Amino acid sequence: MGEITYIDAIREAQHELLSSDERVFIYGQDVGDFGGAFKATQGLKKLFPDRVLDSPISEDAMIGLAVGAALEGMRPIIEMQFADFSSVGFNQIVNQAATQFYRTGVPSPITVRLPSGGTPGSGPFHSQMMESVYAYYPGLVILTPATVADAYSMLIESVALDDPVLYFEHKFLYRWLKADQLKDGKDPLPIGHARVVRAGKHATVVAYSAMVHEALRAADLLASEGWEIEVVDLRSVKPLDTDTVIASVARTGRLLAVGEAFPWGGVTAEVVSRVTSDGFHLLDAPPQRLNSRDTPVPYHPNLWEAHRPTLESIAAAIRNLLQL
Amino acid sequence: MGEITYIDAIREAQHELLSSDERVFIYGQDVGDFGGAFKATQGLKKLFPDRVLDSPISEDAMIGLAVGAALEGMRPIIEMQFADFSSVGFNQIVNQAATQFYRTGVPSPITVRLPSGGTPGSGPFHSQMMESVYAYYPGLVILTPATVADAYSMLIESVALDDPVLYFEHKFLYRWLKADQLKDGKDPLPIGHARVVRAGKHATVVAYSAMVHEALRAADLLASEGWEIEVVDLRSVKPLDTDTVIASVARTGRLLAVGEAFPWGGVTAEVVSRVTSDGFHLLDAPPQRLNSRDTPVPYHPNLWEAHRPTLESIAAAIRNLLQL
Amino acid sequence: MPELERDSKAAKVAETWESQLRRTFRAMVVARTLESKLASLYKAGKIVGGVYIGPGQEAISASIGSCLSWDHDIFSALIRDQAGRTAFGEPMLDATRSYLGSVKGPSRGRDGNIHRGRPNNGLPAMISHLGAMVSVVAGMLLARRIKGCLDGVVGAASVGDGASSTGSFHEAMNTAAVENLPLVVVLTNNQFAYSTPNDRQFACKSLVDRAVGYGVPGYEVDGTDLSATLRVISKAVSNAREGGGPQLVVANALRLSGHGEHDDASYVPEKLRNSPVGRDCMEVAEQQLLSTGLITDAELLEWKKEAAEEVQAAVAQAQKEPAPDPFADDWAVYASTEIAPVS
Amino acid sequence: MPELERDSKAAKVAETWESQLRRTFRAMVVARTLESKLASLYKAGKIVGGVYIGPGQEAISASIGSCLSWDHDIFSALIRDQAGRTAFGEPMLDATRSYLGSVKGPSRGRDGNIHRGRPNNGLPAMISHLGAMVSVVAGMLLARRIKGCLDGVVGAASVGDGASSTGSFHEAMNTAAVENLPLVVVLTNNQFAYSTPNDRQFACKSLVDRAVGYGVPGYEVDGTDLSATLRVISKAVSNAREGGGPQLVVANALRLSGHGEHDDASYVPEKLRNSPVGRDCMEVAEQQLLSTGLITDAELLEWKKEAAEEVQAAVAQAQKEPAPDPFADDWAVYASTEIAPVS
Ligand SMILES: Cc1ncc(C[n+]2csc(CCOP(=O)(O)OP(=O)(O)O)c2C)c(N)n1
Ligand SMILES: Cc1ncc(C[n+]2csc(CCOP(=O)(O)OP(=O)(O)O)c2C)c(N)n1
Ligand SMILES: [Mg+2]
Ligand SMILES: [Mg+2]
Repeated sequence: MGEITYIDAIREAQHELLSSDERVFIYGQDVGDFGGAFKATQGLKKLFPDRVLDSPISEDAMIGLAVGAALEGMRPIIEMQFADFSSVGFNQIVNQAATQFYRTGVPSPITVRLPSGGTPGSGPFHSQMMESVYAYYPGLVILTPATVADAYSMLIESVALDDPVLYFEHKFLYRWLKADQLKDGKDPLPIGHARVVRAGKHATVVAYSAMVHEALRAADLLASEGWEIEVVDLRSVKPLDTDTVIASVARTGRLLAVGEAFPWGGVTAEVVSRVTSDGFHLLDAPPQRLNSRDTPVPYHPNLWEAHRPTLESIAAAIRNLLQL
Repeated sequence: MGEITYIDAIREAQHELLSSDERVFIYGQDVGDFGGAFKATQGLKKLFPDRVLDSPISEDAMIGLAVGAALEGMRPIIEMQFADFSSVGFNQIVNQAATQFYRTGVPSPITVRLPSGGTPGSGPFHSQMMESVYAYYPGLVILTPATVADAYSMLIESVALDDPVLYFEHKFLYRWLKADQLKDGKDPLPIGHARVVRAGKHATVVAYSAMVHEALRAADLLASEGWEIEVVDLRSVKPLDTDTVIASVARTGRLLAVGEAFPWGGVTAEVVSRVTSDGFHLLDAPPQRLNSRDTPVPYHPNLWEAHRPTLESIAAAIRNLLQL
Repeated sequence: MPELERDSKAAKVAETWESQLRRTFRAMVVARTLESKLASLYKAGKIVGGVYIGPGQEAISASIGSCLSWDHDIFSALIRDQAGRTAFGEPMLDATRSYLGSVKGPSRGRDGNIHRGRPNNGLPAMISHLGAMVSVVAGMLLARRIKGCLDGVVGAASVGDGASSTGSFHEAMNTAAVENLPLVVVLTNNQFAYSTPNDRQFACKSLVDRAVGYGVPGYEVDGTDLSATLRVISKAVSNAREGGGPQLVVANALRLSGHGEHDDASYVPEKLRNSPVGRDCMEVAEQQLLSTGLITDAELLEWKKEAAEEVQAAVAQAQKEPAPDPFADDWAVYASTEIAPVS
Repeated sequence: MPELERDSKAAKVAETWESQLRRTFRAMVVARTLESKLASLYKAGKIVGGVYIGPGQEAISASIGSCLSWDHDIFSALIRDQAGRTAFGEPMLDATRSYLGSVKGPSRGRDGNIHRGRPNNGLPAMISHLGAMVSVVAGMLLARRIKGCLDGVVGAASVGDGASSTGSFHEAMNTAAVENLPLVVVLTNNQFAYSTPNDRQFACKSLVDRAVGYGVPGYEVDGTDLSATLRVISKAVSNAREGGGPQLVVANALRLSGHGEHDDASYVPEKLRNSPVGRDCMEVAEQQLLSTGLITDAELLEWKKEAAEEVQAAVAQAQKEPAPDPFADDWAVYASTEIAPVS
C-alpha cells in the first residue's frame, strides 16, 4: 500500500472543493487554524480564510446555519467533531434539511461529515455508527466510503449533489488505510452504486465502511479453506443498490450482511429484507446478519473487540452460512 | 364498542400510577391545569399538584431532568407534546437514558410518552413514527400499544419497568378507538410479547400500533374472498417477539410486515430479516413489507391517505403475497 | 394595495415615518381580516388541521415586515405572523392556498397552514420545532457575507416567549453574535406558550435580559402600541443594517386568541385580559392614526372594505383550485434526479 | 487523608474557613499529583484512549468539591474536575481503575477515563455531550424536592466556556431557574474549548452576563486565586442551600495543558500564558497558605509525599487488577431481567 491515507483523501477533497467552487465553505468546531480534531481540514484556513470557519459548540445551530446558507446557493460542509455529537443536531438534520426540498421545492445541499465508528478506548460516546438512524428519514443521502479513492470521490460528489448528504467517514480507517493514489484510475462509481470488491461463488458478504476490510480479511481466510467468497461494498446505504446485491446473491445463493452498527434494524436488516423480498428464489440458505452487540460501544479494548464484528467472527458466520 | 377511548386508558393509567406510587410524577408542556395538548393528563394536576408539573419548551432538559430524577429513585413520566418534538430531546434519550445502566449499573427508569403517527391535516412535523429510530439504541424499551386495554396495561408496566421506556401512543386511535372496559378481562400479556389478534392459515400479517386495525380490516375484506389471514400485533418493537411471529409463519407460510413508518429500515425490515434468518424453511413465498412512502408525511388528506398503508393497500399487498 | 408593494431598499430609505406607519397599519388591517376569515372557515369545517392566528400581535408582526424588503431582506415568520408576512410582501394567495389545500399553494399541499414560505424571496418556510428557524436565518446571512452581498441586508426572525426556552434559540443567538450577523430577533412575549404562563417558562424579569448575555443590544417595547413598536423595531433593524450585529427586541402583548382555533384559551385570567398588556393593538393603532390625522375614518373604512374584498377573492380563488392529487404528485423528495426513491 | 473524609453537613457547618481552605488545597495537591501521573502513564502508552486533565483549574474544581458533602449533595464533575472529585470524596481508585482499564472500576471497563461516577453517592457519571449533565443534576434535585428531602441539599454542575454554547446548557439553566432549584453551576472559563478561543465562542463581555437572563445570581472570580475562588463558590453554595435558587459562578483561568494529553496546545498564545489569567493556581495557593501560615513548608512537603504515595498505590492496585473479560461480562444493558437482549 502507498502513502496516501483515508484522512488525506478527505482533506484533499475539501481542498479541491474549496479551490474549484466558491460556493463551498467549511464550518465546524476547531476546523480553522487547528485543522480539526482529526486534521481533516489542516492548512485549509490559511488558504481560504473566509471559507473555513470555527463554530461554537452548537451542533443544532451549525446544521441550521448550513441549511440557511444552502438555501442561498452555498455548498456548506459541516464537520461534526464525532458522529456521536450529531445527536444534538439531529432535529435540524432530519426535520429542517431532509424535508426542505419536499416542502418548498428549494434544495438544501449541505454535506455533513461524521467521523464514525469504533477505535480502541473510545467508548460509548466517540464510537457510534449512526448511518441507519439517518437513513430512515426521507430526503437524506447516506454515504459510507470504505476506500481512499471513495473517500475522495464521494466527498466531491456529496458536495455536487443538490440534496443533503451525510458522509460517514470511519475513524478507524483514517490513518490505517493507505493507497498509492487519490484516484484509483477507474472512473468513480456514481453515488448509490455498490461495488463488488472481491468475486466469489460460494457466498456473498455485504458490508460497508470499515467492515468491508474485515470482510475481505475473512474472505482471504476462507479462501485458504477452499471457499470463494464474494464481497460487496455498499458504499452508499441510502440510496441502497439492491440490484448489485441481488446480482451477487444470484451468483452465490448465500448472503451474510455485516455491519458495525447496533443489531436492531439498521443496514443489515434492510439488505436482508430487500434480498428476501425481491430475490427470495435465489437463496439457497437463510440469509444471515452480523452486527455489533446490543450494548453501547464499550471503552475497554477487550470488550470492544468482542463487541464489533471482526475477521474471526465474520469468518465464523460465513462458515455457519455455508453449512446452512 | 364501548365508551372508553384509548386516550381515556392513558389518562386512567396515569391516574392509577400517581395514586398508587409516590415515586411517579408527570412532567411536560401544558400537562398541568390544561391537561395536556390531547387531554391525557386532564384533572391530574388538581389531584396531585406537586407531581404534575408544566415544563418550559425544553425537550432536552425535560429528558435530562427525568433521568436525574430516576437516578434518585423516582419514576418520571415525560409527555412529549408530539413524538416529532422528541427529536430535540434525542441526545438525552439515546445517550443519557439508554446508556445509564450499562455504564453505571444504576437504572434510569423513565417513561416517555410520545403521541405518534398520522392524522389528516397534521403534516410533516406532527405525524411521525419514530419507534425504529429509538429501537436502534441498546438500552431502550420501545412499546406501541394498539388497543385500549394495552394502552392501559402497558403504560402501567412501562413505569414498573426498571429501564427507560418509550411509549408510542397513536394519535389516530386517541378518540377513534373505544372499548367497554379498561381491562379486557384477560391477564395482560407481559412486556415484549406479541399477540395473535386474529387467527388464520393462509398468510400472516405482522403489524403494530394503528396499523393493526387497518390490517384487521384488510383481513375482514380478504375473508369475504375466502382467505384466512392471521394478524399479529407486535405490541412491543423492542424487545421484539420473534417467537410468536415465527410460530405464526409456521402456520401460514407467508408473511407481510406492515408499518406506518418510512420505508427504509424500521420495524418491518427487522421482522422480515429475523423471520428469514431464523424461519427461512417455513416460508412458502418471499416475505413482503408495506410501509408509508419515502417522503415526509404530507399535510393534505388526499396525499396523506396515499402516503400511509390503508385497508386497500394492505389488502392488495396480501393478495399479491398470496399469489407469490 | 399599492402601498404594500414597494419593495426596493431605495424606496424604503426615502419613505417618511408617516407613510411607513400607514403602510404597517394597513398590513395589520389586512391580516386581521384574513385571519378572522380563516378562523371562521376553520369553525365551518372548511380547513383540515389547525388554524393559528395572531390577534393582538399584529402591531409587532407588521412592524417587522414593514421594515424589511421582499427579495432583499430575510424574514422567518412564525405561527402568528400573518401581519408580518403581509407587510413583507407574501402574496395573500399563499395563505389561502396553504390553508385550503390548493395544489397551487407554495408547498402544493405537501405542507399546510403556517408552514409555508418562499425561501428564494427571503421567506424561509418554518418547521414546527420552535427556535429552529433562527439559525437558518443566520445561515442565510452568513452565505451573503461569504458571497459578498450582505451589505444593507437584514434578516429577521420571529420567536415567542416559549421558543426562548429552546436550546435551538440559544445556540442561534450565540452563533449570530459570534459572527456579528445583521440578525434581528423579535421575541413576542404574549404571556403564554399554549397554556403555559410566563412564570412556568422563565424566571428572569424580562426576556430582554437575555440580550446582554449574548453581547447584543436589547430593546423592550409595549407591543400593543403600534407607533412605539414600529419605532423600536425600525431602530433595531437599522442598527443591524448598519453593521451593529444582532439585535434582540422583546415586545409585550397578549395573545387575544386561543393557541389555535381549537383552543378557547379559558386559562387566560380575566385580570390579564383587562390589564394594559391585554389591549388590542388594532384599536390602539386605529386611535393613533385617526387622532394624529394620519388616516381618516373614511379611508379606514375603505381599507377595511378593500381588505375584505381581497380576502374574499383569495379564499374564493383557493377554493376553486384543485386539491393535490396523489397520482399527479411526483412524490419527489430529492432534488437530484439521479437519486431514486426507496419504494 | 483524614481531612478529606469529613462528609456530614454538620461537620461542614462547624468547619472554620482556615480548615476548609487547607482541605481544599490538599485536594488540589492530590489531584495535581494524580493527573501528572496519569499524563505520564498516557505518554508511556499505558492508557488506551484519551487523558484529560485540569492543571490551572484545580482551585476552582476543588472549591466546588470542598463545599459539598458526599452522599448528601450532588456534583456533576466534568473532564477537568479531578480536584473537585477528590475534594467531594470520590475514591482515588475510581480514577486509576477507570483509566487503567481495571474491571473493578465503577463502570467495569465499559466506560473509561473521566466518564465515571457513582450516581448513588451523588456523583452522576458524565456523558460526553457537553451541557447534558446540568439538567440531570436539576432532575436529581427536583426528585428530592418531591420526596421531601431537598432541605439543605445542593447540586453543583461543572461546565466550560465551550459548553455554555450548547442548547442543553441553556435549557437546563432556564428550567432550574423556573423550578428555583438549589443548583450551582460553576463555569470555568479557561479561555479555550479545545482550540477554539473565547472570541469564537461567545460575544458577551463575560459569560456571567448570562445569569441575569436566567434570573439567577451571577458571580465572577479570578479562578487562579484559591482563596477568592473558594470564598465565591462557598457563598454561591450557601445561597443555594438556603433557598436562593440557582447560582452561576464564572471562574476565569487558563487551561495549562492541552485539550487532552495528545494535544500540545501550541495554539495558546504566549502572551496569554504570561498574563494574569495564565498564573498557575497551585503556585498562587501555595503562596497564600504558606504566607498566611495556614501551612508550613514541612507540612506541604509531607502532603506532597503522601499524595505521591497514595497515587502510586492506586496506580499499582489498578494495574494489578484484571482487565474486563468479554466472556465474564454479562453484557447486560437492561436492568430488568425480563428484557432479553436482541442478539
Ligand atoms: C420543540 C417544540 N416543542 C413543542 C412544540 C409544540 N408547540 C407548538 S407552539 C407551542 C407554544 C409556543 O409558545 P410561544 O413560543 O410563546 O409562541 P406563541 O404560540 O405564544 O406565539 C408549543 C409548545 C413545538 N412546536 N416545538
Ligand atoms: C455536544 C458536543 N460537541 C462537541 C464535543 C467535543 N468536545 C469535547 S470537549 C470540547 C471542548 C470543551 O470546551 P469547554 O466546554 O470550554 O471545556 P474545557 O475543555 O475547556 O474544559 C469539545 C468541542 C462534545 N463533547 N459535545
Ligand atoms: Mg407565547
Ligand atoms: Mg474551556
